[in-house]
Amino acid sequence: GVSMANSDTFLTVLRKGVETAAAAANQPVQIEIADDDVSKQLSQVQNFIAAKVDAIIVNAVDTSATAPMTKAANDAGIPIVYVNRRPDDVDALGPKGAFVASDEKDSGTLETMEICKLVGGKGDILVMEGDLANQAAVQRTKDIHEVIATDACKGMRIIDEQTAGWDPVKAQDLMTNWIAAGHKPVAVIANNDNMAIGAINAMKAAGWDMKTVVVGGIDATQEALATMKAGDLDVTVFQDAAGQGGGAVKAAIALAKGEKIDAKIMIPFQLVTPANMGDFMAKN
Amino acid sequence: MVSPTTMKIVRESGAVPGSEYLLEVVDVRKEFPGVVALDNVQFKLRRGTVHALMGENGAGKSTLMKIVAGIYTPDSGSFKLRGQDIQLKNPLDALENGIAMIHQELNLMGPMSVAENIWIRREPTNRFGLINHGEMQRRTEELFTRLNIDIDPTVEVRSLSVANRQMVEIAKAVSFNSDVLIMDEPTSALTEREVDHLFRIIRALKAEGKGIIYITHKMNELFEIADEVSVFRDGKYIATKQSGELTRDEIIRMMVGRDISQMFPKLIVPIGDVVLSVKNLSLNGVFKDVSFDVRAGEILGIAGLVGSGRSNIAETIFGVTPASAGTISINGKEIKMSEPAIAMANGMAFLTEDRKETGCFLLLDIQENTQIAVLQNKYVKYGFVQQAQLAKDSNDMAATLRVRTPDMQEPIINLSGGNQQKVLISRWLLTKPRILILDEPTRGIDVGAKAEIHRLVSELARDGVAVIMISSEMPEVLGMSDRIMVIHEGRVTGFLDRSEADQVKIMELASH
Amino acid sequence: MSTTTPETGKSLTGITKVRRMPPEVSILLVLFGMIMVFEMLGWFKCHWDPNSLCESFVANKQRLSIIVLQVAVTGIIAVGVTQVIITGGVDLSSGSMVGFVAMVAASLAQASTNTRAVFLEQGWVDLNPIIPIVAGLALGALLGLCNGLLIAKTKIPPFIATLGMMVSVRGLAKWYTLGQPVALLHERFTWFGQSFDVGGFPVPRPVIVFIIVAIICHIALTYTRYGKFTYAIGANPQAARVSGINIGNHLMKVYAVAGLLSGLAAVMTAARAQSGQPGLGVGYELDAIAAAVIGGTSLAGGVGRISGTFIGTIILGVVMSGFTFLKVGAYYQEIVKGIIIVAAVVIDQHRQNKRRKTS
Amino acid sequence: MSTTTPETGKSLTGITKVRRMPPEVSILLVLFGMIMVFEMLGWFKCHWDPNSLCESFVANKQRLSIIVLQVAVTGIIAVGVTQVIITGGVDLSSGSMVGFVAMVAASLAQASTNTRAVFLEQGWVDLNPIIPIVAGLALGALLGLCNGLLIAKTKIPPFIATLGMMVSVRGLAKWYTLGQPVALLHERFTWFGQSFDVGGFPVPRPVIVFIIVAIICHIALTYTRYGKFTYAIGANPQAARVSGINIGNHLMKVYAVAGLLSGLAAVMTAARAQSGQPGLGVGYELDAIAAAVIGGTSLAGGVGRISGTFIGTIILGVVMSGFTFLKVGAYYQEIVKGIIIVAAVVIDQHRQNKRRKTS
Ligand SMILES: Nc1ncnc2c1ncn2[C@@H]1O[C@H](COP(=O)(O)OP(=O)(O)OP(=O)(O)O)[C@@H](O)[C@H]1O
Ligand SMILES: Nc1ncnc2c1ncn2[C@@H]1O[C@H](COP(=O)(O)OP(=O)(O)OP(=O)(O)O)[C@@H](O)[C@H]1O
Ligand SMILES: [Mg+2]
Ligand SMILES: [Mg+2]
Repeated sequence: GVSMANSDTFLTVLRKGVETAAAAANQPVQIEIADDDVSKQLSQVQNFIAAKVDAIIVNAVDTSATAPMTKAANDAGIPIVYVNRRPDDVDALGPKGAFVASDEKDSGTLETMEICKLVGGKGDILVMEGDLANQAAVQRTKDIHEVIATDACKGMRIIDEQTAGWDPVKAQDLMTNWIAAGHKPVAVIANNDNMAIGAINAMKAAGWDMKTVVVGGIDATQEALATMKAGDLDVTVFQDAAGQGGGAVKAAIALAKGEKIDAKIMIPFQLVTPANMGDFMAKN
Repeated sequence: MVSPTTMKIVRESGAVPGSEYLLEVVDVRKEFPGVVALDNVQFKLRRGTVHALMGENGAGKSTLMKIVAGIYTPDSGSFKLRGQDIQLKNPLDALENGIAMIHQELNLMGPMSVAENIWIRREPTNRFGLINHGEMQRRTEELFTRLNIDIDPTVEVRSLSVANRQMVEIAKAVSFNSDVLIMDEPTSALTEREVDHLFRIIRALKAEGKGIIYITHKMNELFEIADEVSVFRDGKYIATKQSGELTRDEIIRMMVGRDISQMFPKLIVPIGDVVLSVKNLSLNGVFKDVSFDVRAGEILGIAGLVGSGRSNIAETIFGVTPASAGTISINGKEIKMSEPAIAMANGMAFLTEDRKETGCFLLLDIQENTQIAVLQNKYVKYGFVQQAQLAKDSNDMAATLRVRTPDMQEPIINLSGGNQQKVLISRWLLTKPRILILDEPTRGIDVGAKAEIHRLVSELARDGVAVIMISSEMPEVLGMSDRIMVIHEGRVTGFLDRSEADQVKIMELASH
Repeated sequence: MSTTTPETGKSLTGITKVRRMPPEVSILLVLFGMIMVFEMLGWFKCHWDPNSLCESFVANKQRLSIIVLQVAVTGIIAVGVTQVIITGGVDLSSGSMVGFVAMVAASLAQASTNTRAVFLEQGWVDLNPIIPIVAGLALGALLGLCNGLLIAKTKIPPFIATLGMMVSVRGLAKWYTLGQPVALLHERFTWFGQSFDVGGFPVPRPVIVFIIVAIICHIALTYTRYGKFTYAIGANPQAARVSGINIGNHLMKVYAVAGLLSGLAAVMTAARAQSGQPGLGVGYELDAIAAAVIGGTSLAGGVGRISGTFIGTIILGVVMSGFTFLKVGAYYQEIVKGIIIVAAVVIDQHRQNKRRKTS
Repeated sequence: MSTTTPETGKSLTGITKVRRMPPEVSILLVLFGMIMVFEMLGWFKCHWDPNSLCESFVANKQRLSIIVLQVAVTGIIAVGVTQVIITGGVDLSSGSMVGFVAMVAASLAQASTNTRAVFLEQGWVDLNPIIPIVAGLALGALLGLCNGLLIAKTKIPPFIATLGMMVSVRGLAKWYTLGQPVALLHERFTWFGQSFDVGGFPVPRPVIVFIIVAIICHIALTYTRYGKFTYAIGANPQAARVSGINIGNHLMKVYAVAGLLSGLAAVMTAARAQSGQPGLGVGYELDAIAAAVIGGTSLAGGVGRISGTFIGTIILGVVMSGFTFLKVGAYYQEIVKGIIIVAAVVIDQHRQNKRRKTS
């Protein structure tokens, strides 16, 4: 059984990774989507337990709410593997627990540090947040603030910070509103690529020269890479979704077989810029 | 000025101050946008009397009563209850001070049972404060036997026929056993039998020293039950007289301000050939084997007691409730009446019995209410409505029926009951039907307009329209019909020709 | 708010004598039918595809308990919203209330082990679980009262009043900790979200709460004036008013009760999730309304019963578990779920009409 | 709801005539009031905090166009849902329809440059933009017709029918490409989402479409039989039926129209987003309903006008832009938005009652 936090672009790729890996090991998988609802995810896990699945893979909606799921699985003696997001109770996963993830903190940090470098550590910037009820959004925004607090980037100033709920159209409208408000940022930092692209569309519509403004996103989606190729998007962050999915399945199968495995598998984020984008074209 | 609550306590203590009048209304004024509903009117109610209110549709009767019952607050004027000045802020004040009202437009809670409707807010409770349904049931049956009403207290009110709902309203009002009982056209949906019974109830209450305010448009009732009569015209108070010292014509003159023939003599016209022919029509559980013909120019009256099934028969003929058996043919051609649209396509029109439920579009204005039916086939080009022409014609129609309103854009909900009825009639007359079915057509309509409507119907008949008229008003049925079909418990018990028909014969057939 | 089309062939006076047979019966049959279907499908499945373990759908302790557990919270809300709908209103704000109240309750239920506890400075950690619970209920009732006040005093449609609350309160939930989830709650609090064991049968406490709430409200609606007024107002406000009912006051009560129950639902959710999330409860309002309507409550007002809502809620639970049981793909689940919601109502209504006709 | 101008029709009796302003007047005032407020707040702000650039709220080409642009899609949906609400129904499925239809339209509008285009094998790339547009409209109308059929044939409440559709269609949107977004659309298609320039004033095409749609539907509702029947059904279904209106058929038309407009909205969204995402349109249905109700449409049915809905939509747009204009913190925006929605309706209703009294 697999429970995914939601079905956004990135996690869809991860899910694909799970499916392919499972198919390879001809291990049937049952995938559920929790629509970013913690208690729904908990229910799904309990349903899996009731259905006596071989192992459970969880892409946690919220890494601070994984304890009950871990407990439920442990009590039922079913292996549980957390994927993509590092659970807070990582040290309490027990013998039949593991995680294959990357530390959400890195993504926002990598993105912002690169942008800071590109703009020479100073200038007005605009921040586009994802859905504020969503942990990733809050975390990534926090990273942005932390980076800007560092000496290297002190010169940067956030003139406004608004949410566009991960939505490209909302992002486009928000950006247009900013343009209308007369903001002239040196950089726009978005919590994900969808919004970054929305912002780019708006700026182009307003006739801005994309050379003059740095735009960053996260996820390195196909569209994002294409936009980067066109020279509009400057920074994005890649996370090996497919790889994580596959890794999770392997770990799950191993645990189910009762084999002993390393319970902590970290898969780092990787910065993507026009320079190295070629390496990622095929990956997502 | 005493507060309603003190007054309530006084009343409950039983210490009734011996003032001559139960109720005195002085110089009350009420305006609605564009309408002065009440223009400094007076009204006094004696204990132990029945006081009738008369007036044309829109004269302000219901408005005055709604003020008395605490539903509207007057713009100005004073109000004495048992000699005490008092101001009722809401219906609850009125109820607690012994004023109960039967509303002209039925005000019941459809999905709730008859018992629940009657005892709402006064449900008997056991010592844990929980409602004792058995007790409530018992009280209802008790009440019904006293008023000799035959309705199952457990059925939902929405499943009752209009007349039965009317009876429930009456029972509810009586159950308050209040000192002042207001009846706003309680008999508009009742037949003679229930009316007689209602009068017996009223006399009993009168004997207990209660005061009854009785609004009606039926003259004969007036002389039978009323002690005093107050007449209103266009929101103005005209006069109060002992009913004994008045004649019909005097009252009408006071109401209308001019003389009019209060009963229109039916035109005798040549009867054509059969237009509508009904054979063994049945609807499970409601009526059975109904067969009759209606000819061009003929007015077929349908008489019967309440709940005899007259309305249901009409509904079935018009395709509202498809029949379970039997045939309906128009001009010899059999037609499957499954939808009103089909009936209309075949030149039928049907004025329903329940104005509020199935007649008015309360939120829409008079214009819309008048034109909706005719739009089916006339006044429309390429889907667009010929508004100008339509407005003119509806306006003329409204003028002929003397609808009392500022203009055709007034929401119909603001019209008085009778005026709403007039609008509905003009809706169907506009469609120029060849078969016209009228269910209680003059329900709540004043004498003047009633004569007007009778004239129109009779002229339609002259022009070859076949008319079916359901009416609970004997004089109307007898006066207008060429033939009368009598229904008893869903079965045709006989036909009477205009020549032979009379009250007694009808009653015999109607109640076996 | 919803005028359903009048049934063709239904008499204007309505020629139907309504039998006193409880309307739940038909919806109960729908529920059983549904369970049967899953049972059979599972049976076929197990015979066709080899690597699926053959087991019964309902005869499974864990599943029985999760079926109800996963909808217990929705159910508690549904019980409240049923009363609102009976008055002819609707409550869209319950989902957001769950989010906000859960945050507040959780923030008062944190353990001192949490170095980033919201009220650490104030030393409000390891508090007696009564405090977050009472706070949650009170806050819920308060928010509900706001709904009631808006509707009673300003006479704006409940839909818009509660829609506004839905947006604002969700905003409050996010603002409360600026989006940060509240975690590491004290187990004296999370205890309420757990199950206890009765002869090897896991009984979740939220389910117990749900059942108790349902029973109390059922009695209140059927045997008290509060109930009668609720029905009367929904059936015909005008008539209710002339019968001396103070509509405004009563509506405030009803919405406050609904709010209180949303608060309770929120506390249960937080206890179960062992954390508070600003995103909690998104869409619960629609599930709750669906449960009520499936259970026979009419959005036109004046009609509805808690017993029906209870069954309606269980139906939703059965659907969710049924999907996992049959291993229905995530994408088909939503598609089918929508169909099932509609089907349940259609079947129920169809049966009821049939019964009327034949009576 | 009175559809002929007050002037026609001679006064029938001696009664003084009522002066009737169209109900929009009061809501229009609300709109102006709101703009004034933002204007003033902006003025104060610029005087107090130094590093905020001082500029007018409305006297700003880009802002004027974005105010309307960002709600054009919602507006197109609102025009459809207004008609549905007038019949006494409601449509919760429009948001999901936007999601699904956008996916389908986008998948037919992909450029050959996209190596992973959905229909690459079939060679359906670089198609004439008419194809995705027509497909989108047709699909929308079809889905709307499903709503209509459900409601007309099964007599279930519109709320539940469209709720079911909402869930199912959202499922379809995700299933269509298994969650994958559809990107890299041909600019002959995205052209429809762009603005063109009129004397230095950016005019977005979606706005033009919105205005045209609004005008057409306003005429249809006010001057055609279709409109009259729509109002009649909402005002009193039983009476409508007895007046010879085939309610079932008419409802199907209305819901099909609503669906068609949702389809149009979807196409516009896809053209703007230059991609199709299964998550598009979430929550649009509520915004649309809010716009209609703010504009004076009554959820009880029988009352409402497109002109009002239009203004209601603009109000929503003004609110959004106003927030960014004043740099209201993200967390407060939602809180305030809810309050404003309610306030708008309250003020409007209050004014209307006052006018009624004093006229
Ligand atoms: N709520 C209202 N708004 C506007 N006008 C109203 C309202 N209620 C009544 N009126 C007007 O006040 C006048 C008196 O109405 P009322 O109902 O008292 O007449 P009535 O004497 O009861 O007539 P009927 O015999 O037909 O019942 C009518 O012209 C009516 O149009
Ligand atoms: N909805 C209903 N449920 C049960 N019985 C009904 C319903 N409507 C009408 N009836 C019964 O059907 C019979 C016919 O009702 P109907 O209204 O046609 O009688 P009627 O002769 O028109 O009397 P009136 O119209 O004066 O009430 C009556 O017994 C009535 O009580
Ligand atoms: Mg009257
Ligand atoms: Mg009748």
